[in-house]
This record gives sequence, C-alpha cells and structure tokens, in this order.
Amino acid sequence: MKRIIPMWIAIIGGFAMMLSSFVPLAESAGEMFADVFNVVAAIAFVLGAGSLAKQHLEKLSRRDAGWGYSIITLGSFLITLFIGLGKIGIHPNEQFPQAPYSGSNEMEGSAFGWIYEYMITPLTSTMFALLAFFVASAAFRAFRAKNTEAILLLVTAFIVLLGRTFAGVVLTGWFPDWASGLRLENLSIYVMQVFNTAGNRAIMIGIALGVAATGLRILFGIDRSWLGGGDA
Amino acid sequence: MSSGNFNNTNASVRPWFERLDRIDRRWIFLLMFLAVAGPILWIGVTGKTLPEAPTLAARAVFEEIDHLPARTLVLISFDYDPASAGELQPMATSLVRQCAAKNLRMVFIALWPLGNQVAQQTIQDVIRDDYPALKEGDDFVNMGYQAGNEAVMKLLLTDFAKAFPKDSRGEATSNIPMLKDVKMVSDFPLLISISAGYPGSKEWVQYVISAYNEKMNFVTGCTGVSAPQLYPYFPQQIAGLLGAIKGAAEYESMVNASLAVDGVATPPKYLQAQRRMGPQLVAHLLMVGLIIVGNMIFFARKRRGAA
Amino acid sequence: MTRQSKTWLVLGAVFVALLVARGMIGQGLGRVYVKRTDVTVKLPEAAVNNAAGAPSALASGSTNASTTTAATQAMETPAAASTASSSATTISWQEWKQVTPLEFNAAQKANPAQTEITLSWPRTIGLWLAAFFTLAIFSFLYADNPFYKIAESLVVGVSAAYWGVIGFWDTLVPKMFGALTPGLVKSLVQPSLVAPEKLQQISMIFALILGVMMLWRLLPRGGWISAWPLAFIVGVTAGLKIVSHVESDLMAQAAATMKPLFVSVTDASGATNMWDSWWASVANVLLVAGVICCLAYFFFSVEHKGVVGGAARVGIWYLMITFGASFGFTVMGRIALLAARVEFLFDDWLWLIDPNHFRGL
Amino acid sequence: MRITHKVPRRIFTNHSWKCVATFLCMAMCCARVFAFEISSEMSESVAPVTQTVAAQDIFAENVLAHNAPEQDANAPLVEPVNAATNFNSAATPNAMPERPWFNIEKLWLLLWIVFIGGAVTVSVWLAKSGRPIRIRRIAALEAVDNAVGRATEMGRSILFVPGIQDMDNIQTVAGLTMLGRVAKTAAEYDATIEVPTCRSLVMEAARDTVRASYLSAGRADGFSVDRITYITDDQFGYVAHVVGSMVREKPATCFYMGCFFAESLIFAETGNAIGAIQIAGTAESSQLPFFVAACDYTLIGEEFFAASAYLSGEPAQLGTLRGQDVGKFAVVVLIALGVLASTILVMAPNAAVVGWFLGGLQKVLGG
Repeated sequence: MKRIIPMWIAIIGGFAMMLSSFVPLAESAGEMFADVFNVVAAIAFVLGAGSLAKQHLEKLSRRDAGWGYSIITLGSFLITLFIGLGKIGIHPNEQFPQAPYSGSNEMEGSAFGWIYEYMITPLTSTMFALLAFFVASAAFRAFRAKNTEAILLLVTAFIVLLGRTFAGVVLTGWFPDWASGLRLENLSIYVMQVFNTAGNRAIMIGIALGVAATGLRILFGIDRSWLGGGDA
Repeated sequence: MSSGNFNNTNASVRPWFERLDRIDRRWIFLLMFLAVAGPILWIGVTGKTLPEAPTLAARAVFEEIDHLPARTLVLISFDYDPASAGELQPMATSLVRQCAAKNLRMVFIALWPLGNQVAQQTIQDVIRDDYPALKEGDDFVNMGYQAGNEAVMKLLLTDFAKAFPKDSRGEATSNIPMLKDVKMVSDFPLLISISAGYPGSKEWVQYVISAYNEKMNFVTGCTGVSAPQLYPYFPQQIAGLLGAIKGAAEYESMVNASLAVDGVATPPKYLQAQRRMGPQLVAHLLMVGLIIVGNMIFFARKRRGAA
Repeated sequence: MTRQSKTWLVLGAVFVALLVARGMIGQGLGRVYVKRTDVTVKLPEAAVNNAAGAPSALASGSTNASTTTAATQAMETPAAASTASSSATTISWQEWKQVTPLEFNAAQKANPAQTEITLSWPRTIGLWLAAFFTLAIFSFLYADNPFYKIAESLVVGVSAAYWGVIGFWDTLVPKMFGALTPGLVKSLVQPSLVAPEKLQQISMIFALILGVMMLWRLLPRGGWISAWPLAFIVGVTAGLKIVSHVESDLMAQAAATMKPLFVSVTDASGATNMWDSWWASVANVLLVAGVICCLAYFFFSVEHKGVVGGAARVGIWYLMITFGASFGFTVMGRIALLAARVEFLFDDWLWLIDPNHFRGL
Repeated sequence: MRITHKVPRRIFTNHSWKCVATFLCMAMCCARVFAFEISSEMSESVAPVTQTVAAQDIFAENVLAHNAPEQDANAPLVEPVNAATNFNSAATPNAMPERPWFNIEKLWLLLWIVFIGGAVTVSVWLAKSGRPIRIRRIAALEAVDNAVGRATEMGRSILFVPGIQDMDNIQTVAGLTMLGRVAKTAAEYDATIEVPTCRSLVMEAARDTVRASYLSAGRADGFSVDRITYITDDQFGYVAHVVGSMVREKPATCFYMGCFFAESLIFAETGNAIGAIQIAGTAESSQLPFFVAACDYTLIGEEFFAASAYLSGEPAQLGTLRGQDVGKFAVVVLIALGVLASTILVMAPNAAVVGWFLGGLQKVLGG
C-alpha cells in the first residue's frame, strides 16, 4: 500500500498535466505547478538544513578529523541565516516606507549584500574559473589521435580553437577568394552550421524520445525504482 | 590533488616523450595562469591591445550599418542584463557608437527586464557623453522594457505603437517626432539585437525576420554560449553576427579604425573587448600548443613501440 | 618539515614580501571608498498610525550594517525618528554608494575636511577577504590544503543559508504567504501586493499540504507519507516534460531537417552560381545524412551491424565532430572567467593595473 | 546482449491492463478531437477559409522565395512557414473569441504522444508475452558491475552525483532511477555508496531509492542515511565540497548521472586526477564534450534515459526501449520523405501534388 498510493498519485498527476497542455483553459497549469513546486522546495529546505546541521554536529561531537572546519560551516550557516531571515540592517523600500520589511536583502551596503559580494561571489566565481585550467589539462591528455573518433574530436577542436584567434586568421587569411571556404574562421562556421547542427539535432530528437519513454515508464507504472520500489 | 608523483630517480633514463607525458599537470595549470595573467598585466600597464583581423561575420555587421544612408531608422533591442554585460556591453557600446557616428536615428527597446537599465547606461556613456548634439526624440529614443517576450515581437509586426505605447520618459509614442512614420517593425530597415538568450536573436529570426526577410536586415551580437545555435541562420536570416568577446573585439577594432582621429587616443571604454582578447589569444595558443605536444608524445611513443 | 610544507612556506613568504613591496610603492593597495547620501521618506498618512509599532521592532537593526564607520549617525535612523515624536511622518536613513578612488581624491582636493566620501572599512576588509578566498580556491590546483578547506567549509555554510533565505523571502513570502495571508504580507513586506485569486490560494494551500507532508519525515512516525508529494512531483514532471520535449525537440527538429538535397543559388544578375549552389547542396546533404546516421547510432533494439552498423559508425563520427566543436567554442568563455578573477586581483585588490581609469593612472 | 524471457502468455497482466486502459483513454480523446475539428470547420466557415487561403499564399511565397534572386535557397524552409503562420494568427487574434476546450493547433502534438505511447505500450505487451528482445550492447552500462566491484576490491567508496537540478527536472528523475540500480549492485557487492546532493528534495528521494535498493538486495542493515547528504543549493558551493571530498576520500568509482552544467569538467578532471573509474550520463548536450573527453564511459543523451531500463533487464522495461526505436524510425522515415519532397519541389517547382504532400508533412511535425 505504501507504494501503490504514491504510484497512482504520480500516474494521475502526470496524465492530468499532460492533458492540461492541450486545453487552453488549463494552459496555466504548468506555471501553477512551477509555483507549487518552488514552494514545496522552499519548505523542504528545512530538511536539507537539518541534514547539514546533523552531519556537522556529528563530526563535531565525534571530534572527527577536520572537525574545526565543521565549526566554520555551521557558524557561517547560522549567521547568514540569521542575518538574511531577519533582514538585519535593511531599511524599508523608498516607495513603501510604511512596510518595515519591504527593503531588499540584496541592497548595496547591507550585511546580507556584503556576504554575497565579498564571500559568495569571489568563492563561487573562482571555483567556476578553475575550469580554464581543467580545459587545458583535459585537452592535453584526451585529445590524442588514438582512433578515428578521437582524430575527429581532436581535429575539430583544433580548427575551432585556432579559428577563434588572431593567429588562425593570419595563418589562413592569405587564401585566395575562391578558396575562402577553407579559411579557418569560415571552416569553423561551416562545422558549426553543418556537423554541429546535425549532431545536436539528432541528440535532441533522441532526448525527446528518451524523455517520453522515461516519462511513460513512470506514468505506466513500469519503472518504480524511483519510488524506492526496487524492482517492480 | 597531486597527480601521479614524478619519480625522480630514473627520470634521466626515460626518453623525452615519456617524461613529458608524465608531467605533473600542475605545470599545465601554471602555464595557463601565466597565459592569462601575463597579457592582462601587459595590456593593463602599457595600454596597448593586440591586433584583430575581422572575420566575415563581424565585417558583415560593420558593413550593414556602414552602407545605410544618414537618418535611417534603426531598431536596437537590448535583450540582456548586467550579468552578461562582460561579453555584450562592448558590442552594445560599439554598435551604438557606429550608429551615432553615422547619424542614424536609433530606437532602443528592451525585452529583458533589466535591458532598459543597460540601454540607459549605454545611451549615457556613448550618446550623451560623446555625441551631445543628438536630441532625444529626434535622433534617438529609448522605448524601455516591455514584458511579453515573443508576444511583443508579434505585436511589433503589426503595430509598433501598440507594442510600445510610450517611451521611457513617459512621452506617448504618437508624440515622438522620429516615430511619426513608423507603423510597424518593417519600417526599420535594420534591426539590431544584443542578446544573451531567451528572448533574443533566435526569437527575432523566428518571429520577425522570417516574415520580413526582404524588407529588413538583421544583425546581432550574442554570448559565446548561444553563438553555436545562431550560426545556422548566418548569413541568410542574420546578416551579421558578433559571437562572444571575439566578435566584439573584431567589430570594435573596425569601428575604432573607421572613427580614429590622428593624435587622439581611443578612450578606454571603446577598447573593452580588445583588452579582453589579449588573454584569450595567448591562452588559446597555449591550448593549441598543448594539443600538438600531446600528439607528438603519442606518435613518438607509437613509433618507439613499433620499433 | 616535509618538502611540501617547505614549498608552501617559501611560496607564502615570497608572496607576502611582494605584497608589502607593492604596498610601499605607487598608490598603495586596494581600498574601497563610499559616498554617503541621506534619504528622507514621507510616510503615507494612513500608514503612520498602523505601522508605528512595527518599524520600532526593526529600528535597532535599521542601520547600514556593513558601513560601521558611520554607525553612530546611523543608529539614530528610521525608528528613532518615527518614534521620537508621535507627529513625525517621515523616516530617514543613510545610504552608502561605492565610488571610485578618483572621486575621493577629487573631493579631498576640493575640501580636505569633507566627510561625504570616506574610506569604508567593512568593504575594504571585504575586498581583502575576497582576495584571500580567490587565492585559497586557486591553491586547490596545487594541492588540497587548509586554506582551501576553510574556503570550502565557508562557501558551503554561507551559500546553503543564502539559498534558504532567498527561498524564504523570494518564494515563500510572496507566493505562499502572499496568497494565504495577504494582509500580513501587505502591511509588513509588499504594500503593492495584488490581491490573490481564488485559484492561486487553492494551489498554495495544496503546496502547503505537500510541504507539511515532506516535513513529516522529521517526526518519529509516519515518515512514509513524504513519498506522496515526491510522487506527485515526479509524476507531474514526467507529464509536463513528455509534452514539451516532443513538441520542441522531436517535432520542431525533425521539421527543420526536411531540406532539399539540391539547391540552386542565384546571384544578383539572376544567373545560377554553380560554385555556391554546389556548396549549399553539399551542406544540406551532409546535414540530412548526419541527422539520420546519428539517429541510427541511437537505435537500441538493432545490433550495430551491416547497414545500420555503418550508419551508426558515421553517426558516432558526427557526434565526435559536434563535441570537438562545442569544446573549442566553450574554451573562450572559460578563459574569460579566469581573466575576470585575475583582473579582480590585479585591478581591484593590488591596484597594479587600471583599465577603467578609476584611479586616474 | 540478447535477452530471452519465457513468460507465460497472459494477456492481461497487471501492467498491460493499465497501459492499455490509458492508451485507450488517449485514443478516445483524439477521436473526440477529430470530430471537433470537423464540426468546427463546418460551423465556423469564415475563419478557417481565410486560414487556408493564407496557408496557400505562404506556400506560394515559399516557392517564389526559392527562385527570387536575392533569396538564398539555403534558407530553412521551415521557419518562414512557422513565422508566417504565427504572423497570421497574430494579425487575426480575434478569429476565435471563445476559448475552446481543446487547442486545435496542438492536435499533431497529441497524436505524436499517442503514437509514442502506443508504440511503447505495444512493445511492452509484446515483450511481456514472451517475444525475445534484442538490445544492443551499451559499453558504459556493461562497465557498471566492474566499476562497482573495483570499489569493493580497493576498499574505497563509490561516489554518485545525481546532477545539480531539482526533482522537477526529468534528468534528475532518470539519474535517481539509475542510482537505484547502482545502489542495488553496490549493496550486493558490499560497497559503500556516497550521494552528496544539491537539493533537499533530491536528498529525500535519493534516500528512499537507496534504502529500497538495499532492502531488495537483502542488505537492509548495510544502509546508512548519513551517506546521502545535502550540501548546498549553490552550484559552485556544491562543487567545492564534492571535489574537496573527492581528493580526500579518493573514491574508486564515480558516477555522474543527471543534469550538469559547467561543473561537469571540474568533477571529471578531479576524478581523473585521483584515478577513479568514471561513468557519466547526461542529456545536457553542452556538457557531453567534457564528459566524453575526461570520463571512461559516457552515456550520450538518449542512452542516459535508456540506462535504467537496460540495467533492469526486465522485459517490460526493455520493451519501452523498442517503443522508443519505433518512434525514431518514424522520425527517420518522415525526414526522408520530407527531404525527397522538398528536393523534387526545387527541381520542379510546379509539382502541386508534391507541394501539397510536403505541406502535409510539415503539418504533421507542427509546422
């Protein structure tokens, strides 16, 4: 019973939503679901926060290796939560001075804004910037002419990379007009227009069918592994 | 995250390619950092930028605007927000500068909520600061943001004033002198979109340009992420395309060259894209070099293995 | 001392020495200046009586927390003004906007005693912290180390709370509380709130029930009920995505592939341009063949042998070309990100370069 | 792989009646809609007629466009049709003042879904009735057992990252079904599996899934909730934690299954540096190049959605894969016909029948 009811909830919800896409009157059902989902996700944050607190408190109480870092995580979590939820130091919005909480947490000069600008932004954007290093090491290691597939991958990446720089333009810019299609920058546009379009199109068609089949497996009750059902 | 530790004891016995293949990847990281930091420092200190050789797609943007007669109406749509300003602002600045210098009449619109803000900023930086003779309402007008994404585009097909009933100052569209003869979007011979995603260039092509391909030309500047999706439309529907900071730099160099005055240095705000291309060039060359070295190792080892 | 810690020590020492040296020359190191503006806002007549109690609760917190330089003045802001005299119908506070060092220098030149533009200690400290974090994350490229661990622990704690706060103020308050307790939200948060529709209210009650079911897990008994909202979400997602993917991916992409294999391109004079026609035709042939071959690769119930096998092999080639091209195109964006961080270090923090002429170099 | 199941021939099994019932419902809806279309065309004579005329005009324009000197013939045939129809509907917004209960413009979309649903249903039914199903080898999935076994041998853990999106993304759902399979294998091999998640709801769903997998493997005692944790909703905050713990814990095997964005390469390169076996699967086509370059095995797009069914080895699930193939075959045939028709049309612009045929094909695909 504990698995049958959720399965039917999914089936009914899914088919109702599918049909609503075709009924003009219910066209906003998708948006409404998005709202409902966002609210549920926001409420479920309590569960995530609980898990976070639990793992670090356990680490602390066990005095695991690196428990000091758990203090940092927990402390920064609680402080940020307190400042943000209480809108500490936020003055009301100029348009609505009568509403004490009308100010935005993101406003310049607020404590929450400070945390965002000087902690979250540098930390996350530097993490993002690590990618520049990883593309280099991945290119060095993986782009080797081991077989036909690897050669195609490598040669295309090479052409596009070179075509994106001034050097590529200088290298092949002297090609006469009738062979202008072979200039690196045009070659990379050609690759994008033909091969990339073809590949992406097929991937998208495949994904659409894959999504449809996955969805139908769920809606027909064939696949219940997501339900914690293991095998049907 | 130390990768396989280099074994020093018998390093000298190994052939060069084996040593290079087992190179600690941290050396690659260091090279990458230098490839980016070096040019930034060099360009920052000397103020010089690297040369650009404009590609076909960027040249087309410049020529589309360049061949228009003075006083032509141009519709410029700001479809991005400050988050993608790093890539797109240099394009917007140069596009508006070229239009202002050519004395075209510019109509600004925004389909992104924050697009109006970046449009205002661009108008301030380029038109008000450097072309103070241009008058709002006669030579340019900012119609502000209009919600509705493609719905706005569809409305523009039939009725411009309905889509944008007033400008950002609050002036009714019917009272704006330069818009007197504008009924619908096809009254603009050129449409420019600076686009960071949805709604943007792709939607302009699908809803507006395909309907008026003979009457209107369309040029666009877009982020690196969306450029691959737009190339299939070039040059049929999109007459000119600026992709990412590279396209911006190429176009910027063309505009600067066409407006250069002897003895006067180009202000830094018109060099943003070319400045940012410095680290790109060196880092791309590094990547190309790494791929070549990687394959030299591969083939050297293969030959050794075969011998 | 191990070799690694020696390396760290030497690197650290060299770095600090360079930093001190940099601080001695030129204009020094990164600082942030702010400009103060006083804001006075009139309370709407009707609101004065209603809200008189509420703002005072917030009063002590209404200072601009990060700019403590002026905390003493700021302490006497909103509520102080509105509670001091019952007839007061205005509230006021101070705002601090960041300005360039150039503006600070100009203001100092004009009037050395000015207090309008000042050095902001909280923001300057923030700037240095940000620089420290940037370097701490970069240090991970060398090896895992305590600096990275500090940065990691901090970013996890801060960002988890950040998204929780965003979820509360940007989703729960306007959407759920706005629909269920519009009066409260109107008086405290968003006076411009539009009265919720019936349907909206029903959907939010539904959401609340689902949310409570999720939280039931925290109770010792009956946690199984949280499977219901999850099932609802999964089912509805499946239903929605089937429709949207079939429409925008399958149908639209297939329709776009129906291209003629033979095209004739005519130039301005009306004559057929053989060369261009040939290229355009080849492009279309390659495109159509590519789509079909790639689809052949994705066939599951047919062994990749014979014709299908050949087509699938060509399909894989197409996919590899696609991946190579995407890889090459993405590199530019990634390097731009690194360049932005390096520019932050060199420009905002070390004041080594000044590309935007903020310091008038 | 060749799976032959000898299942007793029972037509109305538990699943089939459900599938058949839902399929019948959908078919009935379509039939009703067809009837609606006919009756609406009969009653509202004005609007439909103008629309047909407009459609013909567009078509004529289209053919003209191919011969017009300044128009490049390479221009996609589809977009002008699309846009022009949209233009028409925008120009005459009041053609249908009342909102009908069915959006007639989406008729073909509904039929496509019914078609795919029907193909899946029939395939499942055939599979259940004992027809042998052949499924081609998917290397990445063949490697799953070995990869899990390796972790047990090395005494290290398995890392499973179910993407960075929430439960309203179908890729996350597909990732979780995959997690169910991997967790079951891990439970059988007695390997530990760590699942850091980026969303609270995903954490809860993953806990349910893994718990059930351990249960069905008969190792309920081996399950620990604490190995499935919430980190942070922030993309790069999450990445910072995961790569940090990767270099410290050094998992022997890493699975990346779900929706990924820029972090794909950070994970894959870090995993590579610690020498882990890496199996990735995503439908995010912009990230596939990075997984392909840096991981040992990658499930590309549709393969990722097929993974869970493939690993289950159940006839019903494998049947859905064949249903997918039927859909793909239909697409290939339609594309081939469309290409043929438009090619003929270029060579002989006056072939009205072919033009009409092509128009029909476009309509089938929502054009």
